[in-house]
Formats: sequence, structure tokens, C-alpha cells
Amino acid sequence: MNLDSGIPLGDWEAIINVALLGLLLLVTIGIIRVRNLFAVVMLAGIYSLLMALVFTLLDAVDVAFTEAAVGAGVSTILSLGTLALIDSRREKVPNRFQFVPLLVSLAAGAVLFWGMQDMPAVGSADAPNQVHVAPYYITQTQADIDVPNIVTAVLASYRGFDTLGEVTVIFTAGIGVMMLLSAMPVIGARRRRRREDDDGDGDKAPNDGGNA
Amino acid sequence: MIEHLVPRVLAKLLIPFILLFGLYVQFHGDFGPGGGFQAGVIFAAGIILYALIYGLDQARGVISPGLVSVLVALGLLIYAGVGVATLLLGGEFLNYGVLDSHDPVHGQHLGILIIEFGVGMTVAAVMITIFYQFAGRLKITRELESDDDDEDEQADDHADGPVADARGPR
Amino acid sequence: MQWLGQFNYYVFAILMMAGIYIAMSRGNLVKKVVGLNIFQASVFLLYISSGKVWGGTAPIMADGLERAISNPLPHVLILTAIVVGIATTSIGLALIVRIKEAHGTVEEDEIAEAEILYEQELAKLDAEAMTQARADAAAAGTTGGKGA
Amino acid sequence: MSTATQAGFSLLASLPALQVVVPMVAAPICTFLRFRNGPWAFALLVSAAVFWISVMLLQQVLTHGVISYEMGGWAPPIGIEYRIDEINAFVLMIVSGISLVSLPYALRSVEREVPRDKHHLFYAGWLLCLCGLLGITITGDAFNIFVFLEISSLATYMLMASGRDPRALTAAFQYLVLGTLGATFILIGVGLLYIMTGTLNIADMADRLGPVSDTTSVRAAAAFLIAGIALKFALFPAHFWLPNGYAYSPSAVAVFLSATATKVSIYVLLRFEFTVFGEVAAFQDLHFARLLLPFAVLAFLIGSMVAIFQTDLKRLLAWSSVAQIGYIVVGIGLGSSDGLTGGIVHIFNHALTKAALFMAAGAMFLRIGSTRIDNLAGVGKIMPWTTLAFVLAGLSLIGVPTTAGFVSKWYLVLAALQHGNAGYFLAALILFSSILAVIYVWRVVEVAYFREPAGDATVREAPLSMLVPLWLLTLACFYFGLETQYSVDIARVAAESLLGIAR
Repeated sequence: MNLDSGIPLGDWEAIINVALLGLLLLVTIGIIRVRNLFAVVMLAGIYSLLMALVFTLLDAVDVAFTEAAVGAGVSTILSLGTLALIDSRREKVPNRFQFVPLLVSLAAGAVLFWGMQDMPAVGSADAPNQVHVAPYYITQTQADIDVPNIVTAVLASYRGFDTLGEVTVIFTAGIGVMMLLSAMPVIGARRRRRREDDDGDGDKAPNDGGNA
Repeated sequence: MIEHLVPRVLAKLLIPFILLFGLYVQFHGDFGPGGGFQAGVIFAAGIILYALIYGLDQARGVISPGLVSVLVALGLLIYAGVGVATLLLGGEFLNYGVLDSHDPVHGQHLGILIIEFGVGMTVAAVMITIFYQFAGRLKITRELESDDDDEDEQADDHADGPVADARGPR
Repeated sequence: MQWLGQFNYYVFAILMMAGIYIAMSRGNLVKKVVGLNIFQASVFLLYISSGKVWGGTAPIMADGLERAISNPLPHVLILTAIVVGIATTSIGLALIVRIKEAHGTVEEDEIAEAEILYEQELAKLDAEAMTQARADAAAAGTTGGKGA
Repeated sequence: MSTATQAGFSLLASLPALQVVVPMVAAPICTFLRFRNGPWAFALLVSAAVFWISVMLLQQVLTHGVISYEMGGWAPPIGIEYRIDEINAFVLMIVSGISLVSLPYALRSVEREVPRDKHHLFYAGWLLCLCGLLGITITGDAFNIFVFLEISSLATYMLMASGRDPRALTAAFQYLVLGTLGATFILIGVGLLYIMTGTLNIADMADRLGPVSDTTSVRAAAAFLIAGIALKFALFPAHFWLPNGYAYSPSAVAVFLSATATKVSIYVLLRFEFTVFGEVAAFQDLHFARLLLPFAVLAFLIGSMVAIFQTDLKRLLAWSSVAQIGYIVVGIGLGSSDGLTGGIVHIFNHALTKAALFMAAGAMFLRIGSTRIDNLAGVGKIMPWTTLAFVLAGLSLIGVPTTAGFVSKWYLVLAALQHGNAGYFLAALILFSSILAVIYVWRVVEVAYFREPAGDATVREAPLSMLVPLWLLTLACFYFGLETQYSVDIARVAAESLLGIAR
């Protein structure tokens, strides 16, 4: 794959891009079809990793870094932890086909495909979002902030308030999880279920305990 | 807690480098890819790896949940605090230029350095907190379930069942 | 590469449809959350693709840089969106853990059954408490011993 | 880089930033306050400050016109702008005012319904929710709306699930799935608009939409935005999380959310509908909120009907909320000055009314331990003040003359009548739905006053800390029914400024 062989760099980018996106679609089909939750979580991790590769190719190195760390790392660990906690390995096969979700997703897809007709092609340098605002960041960052990584400059200064909001979001998630999971677990329902299986009429016991 | 020797030794070798890499990403974000958010996640990953290999209790001994929950709030306060400081210095909110009265560009540098530190702190602390909560929950549930199997009635000390619980204390 | 024009956008649309479908149709709550993740990540693809310039390079300044630079703004927005995504995921998973503890299942239809059962139990408790209170009041007129 | 005005700190000039930053900074501080009632007192103090700021902002806007604040000192299309005009100043005041009134009420309700060791987290979540709602309302940047929408949503999921009822967990999860779908639709819409215009600033976006307004992409963006926002405010087919969510979350949370969260989403609809798309000539014929009209009509009809058959008081009120959201969207969908005025003023009036009703229901829950309507037999005798307030606020919900509810329905019917035969039919439907409201309010009155109490002598009147906010809101329902100067006039100015941009 000699880059000097006459093929412009842009073409190679586009070809690898197509290949990666194809893999992404395959993984998604797998996620839809697989019923084993452990496998689903692993496939979701692979999905994120592929997505990170695509982002690298599309020049979004910071985003790729984050997607790999968060999507393939943290998110997978949390999902595995949840699977261990809920002690459920297989998804139940639904007994009837649901039309509404299919309808909604097809409708959303139809609107998008229709809306894409007039969108500028991917990668064109004269798209509206390449000629307004963005050139300011690219040309002025050195004078305004003097930070080589423009993404950092935009993230921390030009749109610093968004990032403050982002930190607040993650803070909210932190205290939300603390609130939801820090209390003593109430596993009465599980116990009741088990007793029901054992002797059939056990569901009165916890009520009496609570009402006495 | 993992008893095998190989992962334990490997983890011991790896964790310092993971944490070091986290610090590198934190403070090199101006020049290359990276920044507070990525650094926080990497740092947390180091701690999580430690907890996975050496057990939750050991990890809690190294970084206590109390300390983590303080850091969760502190990171956000550092970030917002920079904003309040710029307000008090007469600039707009988060206008780091006013942090250095002679050279606004240097002020921007300083501001970005501090807020990225705040971002990294909150992100790392939140990730560790979430992991602690999930792992801690797993531990408690397992203990309760083993109680449950041994002696069914004793578990009532832990929980009255959801119906009674919904009504709350009198 | 004109024939590829909007290939990225097409893939985005398909992934989005798949994500919506999984999130809405599946009864298993964990799978719903995975569906939401796919859905959100597909939107990242939309934004990042829109910022790309073919033949361009990452928006990091270096000496002697001659190639075009891709638009940094979508990258910043998506960094924020990824954080929002993981925050939502963690809250969602925490809720799933609590739902499992309360109802003993993570399948939507079984949860609905468990809730009906729960409501019947509550109604029974209320009825018992009320008859108890009436009986107490009728018997002695002293304070009624209503349950918790 | 804009030259920072080195004039020193000026409180008045910093108010727009402080409006959001004060609760944002207060939330982490709140997590440190572990002592009894400390978090509550702190949240109350912060809410009072936030309310004062919003009143000052409204005053400034009414006297000096639109306020623009540049975050970080970067001029608008480059940086994030806070832009305050009549409409969002009005919504800011509603949100912060409701928070201030419902916090005193929250003290006893939360003590009862949320475990004690989580109070500091609960009030931190409350402040974050407040911060998110204010941030959505005040900002002039499309992406910033998304960020703050997520802050408020995450805080909402957590607040809803903070109580003891396991049914709230399921409702919170349903809302999480639906809310994330909605928010991500909004993100797609904003992304498409960004791709087509190259900017994220709402005012700049409106300016630059002109040349590309007839592209399919912009229309698709509008469709995604409207659909996403409609999901967020629980418009009819997407409402199913709302009844359980409001009914089983802690009472104070139901009070706060029912009065603010959906209203703020409706404000976002107004903002995109009129400020972004309103200016574009090509969109004049295609009025997007009008597409929501059928759903809105179904919402108020079905919401009112289902409310009649509820066995739980809080669920009844929640279903009535579904119906009231329908009224507001009808007003916006009609699009005329009267309709918009009616819609905006109903945001305010319904916030007062529904907050009062949920407060009364929560007070009954505190004392009786249940809000099943059967268990409320004779509550009119044992909790006379709470029940009286409930009935009076119920009158406002129905829309009896001299109440706030009447004022907004008056404008809605007026607007409907301007639309010919279909309008007459719509007006008839609104009146019919009001009769349904009479039925469900009457059901509660019947049980509360005409049945014997169960004889439980331990039940007594609600504590003063609940009665005072409850009666404050109930009296406000009547005050704003008689004295329409503040509510309707501000709403009309806001409506005309929204339509004025469209002209």
C-alpha cells in the first residue's frame, strides 16, 4: 500500500472507511439477532471499538480516544457488572411481533433518507459547516489561545460552558447512581417468588411481616 | 479477588503505567489528543483494574469511597470556581483571559489547565464511584442471598419486602 | 470518491433505525440500553462525518502543516455527547439493578405482571387496615392501629 | 477575541450567568451537607436567590429589551450566547418560582418518602434539575439546549426513583428510554441544521436558514426536532411513563416536575418553531406545530377520559396533566396571537394549578399513607384545609370563571373560534373536555365530603409547612383569575414578540 503509487491519500481513506462501516453494520445485525446477553454486551463493545476506528479515520482523534475508553471500556465493565447483579444470561424471546417499533424506526429512517438528498457530500471542503464559524477556530486559535490542539481550545474555552455542562452531567450521573444503589437492597420480591415456587401459598408471609 | 499469580503480577506491573499514562493524557491534552475527560477515564480504569484483581475491599482501602465522593463534587467546583473567579475579576463567565491581567493568552492557558484538571478529577471520581456502587451491590446481594438460603427468616432483618417498604417508616 | 458521496450518512441512518428498533421492541431492559447506545453512537457518526474533509488531517496544529484541517467543532460536540451517553447508560443500568431487586425480573412483560400483583397486595393491605380501623373504632373508640 | 470589559465585577451584568451557575455550584456543595435538614435549608436558600435573579432579569427585559450575554467573552457564533427575551424570562420566573414554593413543602414530604441517608443527594438532584431547566430556557445556543436538557433529564430520572415505591423505578426507566430517544432526536435535528447552516447559535441559525430553507435536509431537521421535543413533553402517544412517574415518585418531586419539566420542553418547541423556523418564508405555509394538533386534541380527550377511571388520586392528576399538555399544544398549534397567548398563559396557570393539586394529594399521602381514592373517604372532615384547597384548585383545573384556568381556556376557545367550522368543533371539544374534568374532580369531592371517615383517629390536618405553600398557590390561582394584568399581559407581549419575528 504505497502511498506514492499515484493513488491519492483521500481514496484510501474512503475505502477503509467503507470497509469499517460495513463491519459496523454486521456487528449491529449481530446485536439484533443474538439472545445471549453476555454476547450482546461484548458485541456492543466491539461496536464502540469499530466506531472509534472510524472516528480516527475521519480525523476525530480526540473523539476516537474517548469512544474507545468509554464505549468499549467503562460501558462494557458496567454492563458486565449489571449482568452479574441481575443474574440473567438470556433474553426472553418475545411471543409476538411488535409493529409499532418497526413503524417508528422505519418512519425515522425514511425522513432521514429523504432529508439526505440535499445534504452536502461527506468530506467536501465547501459544505456550509466548513465555511462558517469553523475557519475562525482553525485560523484564530493560535492568536487567541495558542494551544496546538484546536479541539482542546474549542472544548475548554470557546465552548467552555458546554463542557461545564458536560461535567455537570457526569456529576449528576455519579450522584444518581449513588442514590439508586447505596441503600440496602430490598430483595423481598425475589424471596417471595422462590417461596411461591416451593409451596404455592407463601406470598402472605412478607405482607404480615410488613404490616404487623 | 483473583488468586492466580500471573494476573496479579501483571497488574502490579501495569497499574503504575496506566496511572502515569492517565497523568500524561491529562497534562498533554493541549498538544495532542486527550484532555481531562480521557485522562479521568484512564485513571479510573487503573483503579478498577486494581479492584478487579485485588478485591473491592483492598481498593476501598487505597481510595476510600468517602474521599471519592468528595472528589466528585470538588472537580465540578474547581471548574465552576474558575468561572466565578473570572466573573469576580470583571470578565464574562469562563473568560479566562482576565486571569492574567497582562497577557490574556497566558490567562487562557492557565484557565484551560485548571478546568481540565477539574474535569479529570470529577470524571475519574464518578467512574470509580459508579464502579464501587455496582461492585459493592454485588457483594451485598451475594451475602444476602447466602443468608437467604441458610435461614430464610433472618433475611427479614435486611428487608421487609417491597410492599411494606413502599409505605416507609411510620 | 464522488460515488461514495453520502455513504457515511446512509450507514448512520441504518444504524439509527436499528438502534431505535432494539430500544423500543425488546422486552429485556439490558438490551434496551444497548439499543440506546447504538442509537446514540450512530448520531456521533453523523456529526463526525460532517466535519471531515477528504485528504484533511486532525485539527492539531503542527509546524509545516500543509494539508487541510477537518472541522473541530463537531468533535467537541460529540465529546460532550459521548459523556452524556455514558451518564445515561450508568443511570439506566442502576435502575435495571433496582428493578430486578424489586420485581425479580428484567423482562418488560413479567415486570408488568409483578406490578399488577403488587397493586393487588397493596389493595388487600388497605382493605385489611380499614376493616381493622373500623373494628377498633366500633369496639372501644380508642386509637386505631393502622398498619405501616 | 473580544476585548474583555475590565470594569470590575458587576452583579447586574452577571445575572444571566448567575441564574444557571448558582444552582450548578450549589449542587456539589449540597452533597457535603450531611446534617439534618441542612441540604433542605441550603436548597431553599439557593432557590430564593435564583428566584430573585429571575425576577430581576424579567424586569430588565421588560424595561430594556433583549439581554445578550457572551459566555467566556466570545462573540455569539463563535462562543455560547445567553439570550433573554420576554418569553424565556417569563418561563425562568415560573420555574424558579415553583421551585421556591415547593421546597418548603418538600421538607415533610421528603422526610417521609426518601430515606434519611439520601437527603443530601436528593436535594443536590433537585438543584441540578433546576439548573438544567433554567439552562435550557435561558440559552441562545442550540447545542447548549441539548446539554442542559440532559442535566435536567438525568436529575429527573434520579428524583423519580428516589422514593420507596418500586413502580416508580419502572416509570423512571421508561422515561429514560423515551427521554433519551427524544433528546437524541433533538441532537439529530440540531446536527442537520448545523450541517446546513454551519452555526449553532439560534439567532444566527435563523439568519442563515434563508438560502437553504427549501432543502429537504432542513425540513427533515424540523421534523426530528419537533418529534424529539414532543417525546420530551409527553405528548399523547408518548405519554405512558408520565402517569406512573408522577404518581409513584415522592410527592414533592411530582409537584416540582408537573409544574416545570414539561413546560420547559414546550418552551423549546416555541423557540424552534417561531425563532428558528418562523423567520423563513418557505416555512410560513408549513406550520410545524400544526402537525401536532391532532395529537394534542387526542391528548386532552383521552387524558381527561382516562383520568375519570383512575382509582388513585395522584394518577388521576397525572392523567389530567396529559390532558393539560394537550391544551397548551393546541394553543401553540393554532399559531394565532390569541392561541399563542392562551398557550403561554396556560403554561403559567397550569403550573400553579397542578402544583397546588399535587401538593394537596401529597399532604393526604403524608397523613393517610395512600392516595387510593377509596382510602380518602371522609378526608374532608379530618383534613379540612387541605381538602378545601384541593377543591378550589380543582375549580381552576376545570376552568370555572374567576379562576386562572378560566383565563387560559378563554383565550384558547377564542383562538379556536377564529378558525371557521373546524374551529367551532375544536372549541366544542375543549368545552367537552372541561366537563370531563368536572366529573373527575367531583369524584374526589364526593369521596372526601360525603363518605364517613374510616375512623382512624391518628390522622390529622397536614403540617403548616405544607399548608402554607398549598394555600399560597391556591390563592394565586384565584388572584391570576381576577387580575390578569401580569400573566396575560406578559404572555401577550411574549406571543407577539414570537410572532413579530415571524412577520
